[in-house]
Amino acid sequence: QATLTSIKQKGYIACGSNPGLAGFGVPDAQGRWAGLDVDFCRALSAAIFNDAGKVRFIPLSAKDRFTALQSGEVDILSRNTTWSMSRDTTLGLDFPAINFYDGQGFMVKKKLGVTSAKQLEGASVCTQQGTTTELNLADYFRANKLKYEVVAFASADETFKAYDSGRCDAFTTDASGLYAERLRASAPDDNIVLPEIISKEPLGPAVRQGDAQWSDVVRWTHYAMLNAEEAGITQGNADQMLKTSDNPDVKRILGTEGKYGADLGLTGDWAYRIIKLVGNYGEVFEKNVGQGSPLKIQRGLNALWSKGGLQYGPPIR
Amino acid sequence: MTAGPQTLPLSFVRRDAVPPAPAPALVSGPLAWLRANLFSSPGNAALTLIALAIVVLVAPPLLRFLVVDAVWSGQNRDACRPEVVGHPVGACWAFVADKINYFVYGSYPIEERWRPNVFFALMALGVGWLLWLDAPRRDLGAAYFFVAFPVASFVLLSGVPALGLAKVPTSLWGGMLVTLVVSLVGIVASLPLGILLALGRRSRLPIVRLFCVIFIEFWRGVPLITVLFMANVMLPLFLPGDVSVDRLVRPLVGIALFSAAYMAEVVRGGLQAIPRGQAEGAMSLGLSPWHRMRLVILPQALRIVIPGIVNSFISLFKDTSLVSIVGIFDFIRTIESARVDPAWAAPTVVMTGYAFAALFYFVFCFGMSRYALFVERRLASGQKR
Amino acid sequence: MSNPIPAEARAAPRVSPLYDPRIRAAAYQILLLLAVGLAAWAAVGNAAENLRNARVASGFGFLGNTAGFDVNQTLIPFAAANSTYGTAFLVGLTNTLMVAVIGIVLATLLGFTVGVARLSPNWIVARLAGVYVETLRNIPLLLQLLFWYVAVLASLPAARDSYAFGSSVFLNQRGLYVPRPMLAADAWAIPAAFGLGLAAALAFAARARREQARSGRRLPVWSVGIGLVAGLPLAAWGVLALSGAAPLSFEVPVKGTFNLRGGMQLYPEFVALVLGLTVYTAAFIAEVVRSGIQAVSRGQSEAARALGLKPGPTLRLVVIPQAMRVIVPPLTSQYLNLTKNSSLAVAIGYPDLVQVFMGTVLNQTGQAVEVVAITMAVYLTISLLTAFVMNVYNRRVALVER
Amino acid sequence: MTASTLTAPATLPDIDPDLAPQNTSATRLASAPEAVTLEKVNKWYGAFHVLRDVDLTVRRGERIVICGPSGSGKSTLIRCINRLEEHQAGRIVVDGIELTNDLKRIDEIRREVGMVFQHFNLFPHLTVLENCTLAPIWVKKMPKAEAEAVAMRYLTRVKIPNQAAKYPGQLSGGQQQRVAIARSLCMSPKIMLFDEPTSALDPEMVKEVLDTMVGLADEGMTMLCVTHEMGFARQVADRVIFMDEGQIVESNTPEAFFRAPQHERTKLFLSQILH
Amino acid sequence: MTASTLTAPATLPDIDPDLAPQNTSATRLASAPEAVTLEKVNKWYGAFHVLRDVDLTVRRGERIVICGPSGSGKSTLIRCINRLEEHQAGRIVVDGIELTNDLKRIDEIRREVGMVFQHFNLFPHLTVLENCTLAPIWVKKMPKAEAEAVAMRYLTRVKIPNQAAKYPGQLSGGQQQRVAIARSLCMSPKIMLFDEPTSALDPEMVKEVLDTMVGLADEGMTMLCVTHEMGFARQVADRVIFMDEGQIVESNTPEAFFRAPQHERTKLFLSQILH
Ligand SMILES: Nc1ncnc2c1ncn2[C@@H]1O[C@H](COP(=O)(O)OP(=O)(O)OP(=O)(O)O)[C@@H](O)[C@H]1O
Ligand SMILES: Nc1ncnc2c1ncn2[C@@H]1O[C@H](COP(=O)(O)OP(=O)(O)OP(=O)(O)O)[C@@H](O)[C@H]1O
Ligand SMILES: [Mg+2]
Ligand SMILES: [Mg+2]
Repeated sequence: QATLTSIKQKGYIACGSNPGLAGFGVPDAQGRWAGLDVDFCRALSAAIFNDAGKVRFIPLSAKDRFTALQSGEVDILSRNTTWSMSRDTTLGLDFPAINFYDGQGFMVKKKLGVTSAKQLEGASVCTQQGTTTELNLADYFRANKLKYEVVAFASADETFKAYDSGRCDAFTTDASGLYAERLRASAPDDNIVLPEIISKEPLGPAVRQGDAQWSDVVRWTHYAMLNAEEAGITQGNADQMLKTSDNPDVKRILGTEGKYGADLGLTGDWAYRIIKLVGNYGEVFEKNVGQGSPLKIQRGLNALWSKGGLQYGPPIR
Repeated sequence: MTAGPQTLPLSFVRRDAVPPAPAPALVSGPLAWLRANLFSSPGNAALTLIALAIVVLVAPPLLRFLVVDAVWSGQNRDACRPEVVGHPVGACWAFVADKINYFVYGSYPIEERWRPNVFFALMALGVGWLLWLDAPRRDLGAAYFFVAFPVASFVLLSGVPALGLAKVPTSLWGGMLVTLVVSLVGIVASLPLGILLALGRRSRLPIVRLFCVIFIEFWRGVPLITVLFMANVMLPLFLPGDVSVDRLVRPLVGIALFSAAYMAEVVRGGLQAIPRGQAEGAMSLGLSPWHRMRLVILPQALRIVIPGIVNSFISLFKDTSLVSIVGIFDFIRTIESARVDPAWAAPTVVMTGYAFAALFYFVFCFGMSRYALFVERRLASGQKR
Repeated sequence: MSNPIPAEARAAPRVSPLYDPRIRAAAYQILLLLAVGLAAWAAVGNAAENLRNARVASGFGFLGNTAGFDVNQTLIPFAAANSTYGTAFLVGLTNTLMVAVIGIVLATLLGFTVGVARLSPNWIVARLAGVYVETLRNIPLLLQLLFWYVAVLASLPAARDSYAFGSSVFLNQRGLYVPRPMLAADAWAIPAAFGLGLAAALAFAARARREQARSGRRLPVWSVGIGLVAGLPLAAWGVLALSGAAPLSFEVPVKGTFNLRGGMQLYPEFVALVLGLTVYTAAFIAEVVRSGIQAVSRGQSEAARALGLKPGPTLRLVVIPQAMRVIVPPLTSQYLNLTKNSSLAVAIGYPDLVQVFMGTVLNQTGQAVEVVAITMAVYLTISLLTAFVMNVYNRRVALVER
Repeated sequence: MTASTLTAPATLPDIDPDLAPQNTSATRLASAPEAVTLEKVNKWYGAFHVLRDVDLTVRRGERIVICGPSGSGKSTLIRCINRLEEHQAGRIVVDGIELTNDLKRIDEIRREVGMVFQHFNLFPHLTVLENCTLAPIWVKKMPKAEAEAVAMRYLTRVKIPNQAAKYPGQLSGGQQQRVAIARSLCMSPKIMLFDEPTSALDPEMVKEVLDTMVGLADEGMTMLCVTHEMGFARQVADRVIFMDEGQIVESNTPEAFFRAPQHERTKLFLSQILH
Repeated sequence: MTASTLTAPATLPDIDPDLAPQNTSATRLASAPEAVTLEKVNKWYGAFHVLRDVDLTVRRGERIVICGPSGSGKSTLIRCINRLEEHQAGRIVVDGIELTNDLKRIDEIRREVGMVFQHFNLFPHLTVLENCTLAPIWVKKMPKAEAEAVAMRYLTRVKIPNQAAKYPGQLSGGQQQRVAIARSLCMSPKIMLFDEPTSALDPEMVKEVLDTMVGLADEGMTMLCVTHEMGFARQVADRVIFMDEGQIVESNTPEAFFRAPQHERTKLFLSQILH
């Protein structure tokens, strides 16, 4: 059964999310979710239902995320998952888009006086098991002929707690995660993130392989947000743009020209709904992880291509 | 007679009874008690000193931590930081007080928290009814506990919009609520299932017996945590693609099957203790096999194994803490996740969280084990009731 | 005297099939078979279809693939570069077994001590043991493990300010560091002497037994045995040392930038796991021991003492052999529990079977069904083997009754 | 052979063997319909042949005492009659119904046949009254009030109506056995089987149970009774059957049986029992 | 007071009280050395005064039967003699050695004093032979072969040499108690203590144990025996001692004791025991 159809039938999207990564997906004490990955699911919901709230978030640890997707328990895995070849080919997954270009980095205690990952000879490193991080770590130290000791934990929580309590000298995960986790340290300012990025970590939503329509919806939801940012459409000015703009790009995005939405299996104003109800990519980024958030992550690689970054939305036409 | 002056002649009759004398100080009284119980030999005295040393080493710091230096109120971590308050800080109970709602209900919506409260009350009623041996109509109690209460709880907790109760997805449940739900489901499901398995294992039908033996030995042979992983990861895989099972229900299934296997062995012990004559007596009265079981054998067998059942419930209750490993927000998990809250980052917060959790489990488990002991004694003394 | 049963005796007279117990029995069993078969068939079918839909690879081929991750505590060589998932499985298994064995030894020692203490005539000792048992038994193991790991870890100093015991033993948050003994090339004489001493001690014990049977005289088995076992290697070492060689050297841990280097390291995960398992299981073993000893009636030791046996031999020859029969079966199931409970390592990051195999390997390969099946099979095998051995033991020591 | 056997003659009035009990007259029974018929019944436990070609006809109203050395198959015989044990060859017809594997018939027969065990087998978790009403309510589907009325009648009959609310554990052995008898009677059985009903009792209690059984016999109940209480046999039995090695060795009226046993085994046995 | 007590007179030949047993003559014993001496022995359990000023001299070769109501302190008295219980005041001298807290002496005394318990207390995990050789081997340091020879001699003496390889659990109660006696004898004790050796036995088995004890007595063993087997007392005792409330109330030769008890308590007690 096509995923989109079943979603419409169910009336909600089952969204596999991180059980707690600040800025990407984290519930508060009342169970309200916030974050970049979470908002992506909201964007999907907006496109499909014209309501950003028809999402059920299902917290998944690194360990059970793929099986949850495979078994159909979630419709989409929007949980800072690295797109790698083996995952794409052997796990039966598809990665329609990359919503965050990341790379693995290290965090250490300031007082160690370490300024480069190359100085980590003989260090203990805490990492989360079952991640690409774990593999990259092994590669990096091997390539640089450094000795190290790995301490792996089942959940991100435990991993960071172990680092924070001094079990390890260094903590490694995707750079975005480093910033997010640092907020939870007992003394955030005592930790620094090392400059080295040791891997490419293209993070994005994943869906089951073999459902091209659903793949497209997910892919173009992301691109719509990128195109909106590029075209200057924001949550605030979307209504106004809808009425006043003559720019054909804008009109195509907002659905007043062409029938691109219908071709996706959605309504014509699908992208308008996303922007109106959730926002464009830049807005979502800044709100959740950028300057509007405690994480204060720079756009960097995630800036639009036109601003020197890698985020490049193929044209809607 | 050559007997000595004080010794007894061959023929002797006592004329004056010797009255009972009070014991010398070394035989009874506090001094004697001390001597007999603490200093009966040099080795024993040494042991006493060692034990006393342990007590002195452990008890005062423990007391100091838990009570004397403890912080009882405060709004955030400053209340529990020694450099802020200016004296050593023990347990940070203020932290527990601040988070207590989270520990009890998890993320259950605040405006709906009366529902868990009603659930707790219903549960207390059912447990009390069942455990109070002289309670009236305990058969009704059992029906209530094993049928009415689970249904009511389900309706209450997860909500039925038709009845005006908003749906509360299980992902919001947490804390003690989840711990209690998981263990109750464990016991409610495992008892009937365990009885069936126990009967099956004693069946004359070889295939039935074989299945039951394999089932029981399988679950008893693997660690619970692998069962939980399996339930979590593989259960959805074994179901048709479009059926999805709630994330809380999955470990519940695992726990229920797991504890059913243990329960089966407990019940089997009870069945074995019933003499054959009971079945024969029932048979000779013309009772059908089903009636025989239900009216004669099971009531007796279950009564005998109440302590065993309570004990396996204790294990079950403790084991529910493992669901936190597969990502269910049970009580332990809420403690774990609360303790990293930067707002409460203070040196003793971690210990306080664990101490609180330990206290919670201890009170429940110790209470139940005392209860089991009480029932056991009463059964032992009460062959005559 | 007893005729064989005639064949025709089995031929039952006409019975309505509906009420024939034999037919009913067959029907029930066929129904059960059908139900179970159907359920299994549906489950397997669903799994196959789900896996096919998900395009997940299946089969056990993955065990030969390169792992690509590191594990910090291994008993067998393991390296990210060239070790396979199969090796990772072995690493997990050996780690599990190591924890189990060490835990069992320690829990037995502690458990017997506490169990005996609970029966001590000394009031305070008995009470203390009682408090220990009641407290530890009634708190979930997981909580205890977390406590040992997190709380104890937190109270130890950072690697740079390790506690030093002498110049070669260090304790810090990364664990306990002790010197690693390094045998020189010609030091084979020392283990050889140890083996010799062991053999000699055993031979002496056997001779002592014969001697006692022959003349009633008892030779000092224990002192001579210990002397042989400990003395011979010492002597060998002395000879080697005098002859100028350095038979035994120690690699002393030294401070590096981050951690201590060299020496032997006991990881905190390992220590917490062993400690938690030991302390928890010992509480249960103590109860087993107590009930075992109490099962031997007072009359037994009174009878032995009335015969003139001293307390030592009374315990050794009369009480313990009887108590062991009661103790061993539940003790074994406690051992099994400990082994199974070692899977909680996953909560504190010790690389046991569940953590390495069911955790990392499962996630890197995605082959849930195979990995879970293998893991469960391992535990099941351990359990069934133990149960089998226990049954044999029980049959051998069962008291002979009329 | 045990103390109770030895003391039994003392607890029952000794009956002059010449003074035949009032109702042994064979004529009364000859015309009565058959209650139990055994034809060439054989039974094995594994390879052990417990019952060998046992033939026995019990007429309605007849009272039979079975005796014989331990292990001779007395209990087995009695238990075959209400199918607590299965026989492998031959026919057993009880009250006109042949015992086969048919579960329905077995249930019917068990309703017609009451059984009293050596060890009472009362249900300890039920009161005396509940013990008695259990089967009427669940097997006969009798209303509870009626079942209780019936039960009280029979409890009165065995002289313990005032114990109705107690639990079996609170009663003496003799009282328990009388409850067991009352419990059987509540199903209004046509035939009563007794398997050494007094041998687990302390000597003082034997008499009260035997008295109850004598009362039953006087009312004309069909009875098969395994017992070594020879006083009882003399007083009430129409026939005494002696079993040995799974066979019926001798069968006779009590006076003939005790006065002039025919078979060697019987003589030997009686010489041990009586003195 | 129990069944065994009641039947005991039947199991031992009744002895005419006028016909004194061959060896009660006080003269034979008067000159014998003292085997056990108790002087003003007092003992408390907590605040409860169990033994009150007990004085008793047992001469070598003397056979003493102790009787009295339950709880009167008989067992306690006997157990004080081999120091299974500690006394708190007075002196106990056994075979010339005074019982003090000196462990070495206690061990010596226990070697000289054999004890047979009511519940046999055989070691169930050892064969009969091993039960008998355990103490000789470990306490007397006897070679195994010799210990086994001794054990077989005593087992033959108590008439069960053919049970040597069995385990206690396989024997009847009477056989077990005889093994217990043999086990004590294997240490060649000078004094034997018996604490109600027959009261846990079925009536049929009492006789075989009593026979064994009579045999021992005939050989001149010093014996202190707590028992209610009055037949035994009459047949073998040199003296019967009656205890009540921790005191020795009456002491006399059996014939005098049974024929004319002096003390009120004794009379009452005997009237309950005998009939
Ligand atoms: N379930 C059984 N399996 C095998 N043999 C049995 C079984 N029940 C009884 N027996 C044997 O069958 C024989 C007859 O047993 P049964 O109980 O009928 O004897 P009995 O005449 O009632 O003896 P008793 O006077 O001791 O009660 C005995 O040898 C007994 O050992
Ligand atoms: N260990 C003990 N602690 C306290 N009181 C005890 C103990 N052992 C015995 N007693 C009490 O001492 C009293 C004498 O006991 P003892 O066993 O010597 O009596 P007895 O004459 O042998 O009685 P019986 O005929 O019942 O064996 C009894 O009242 C008993 O309850
Ligand atoms: Mg019988
Ligand atoms: Mg006594």
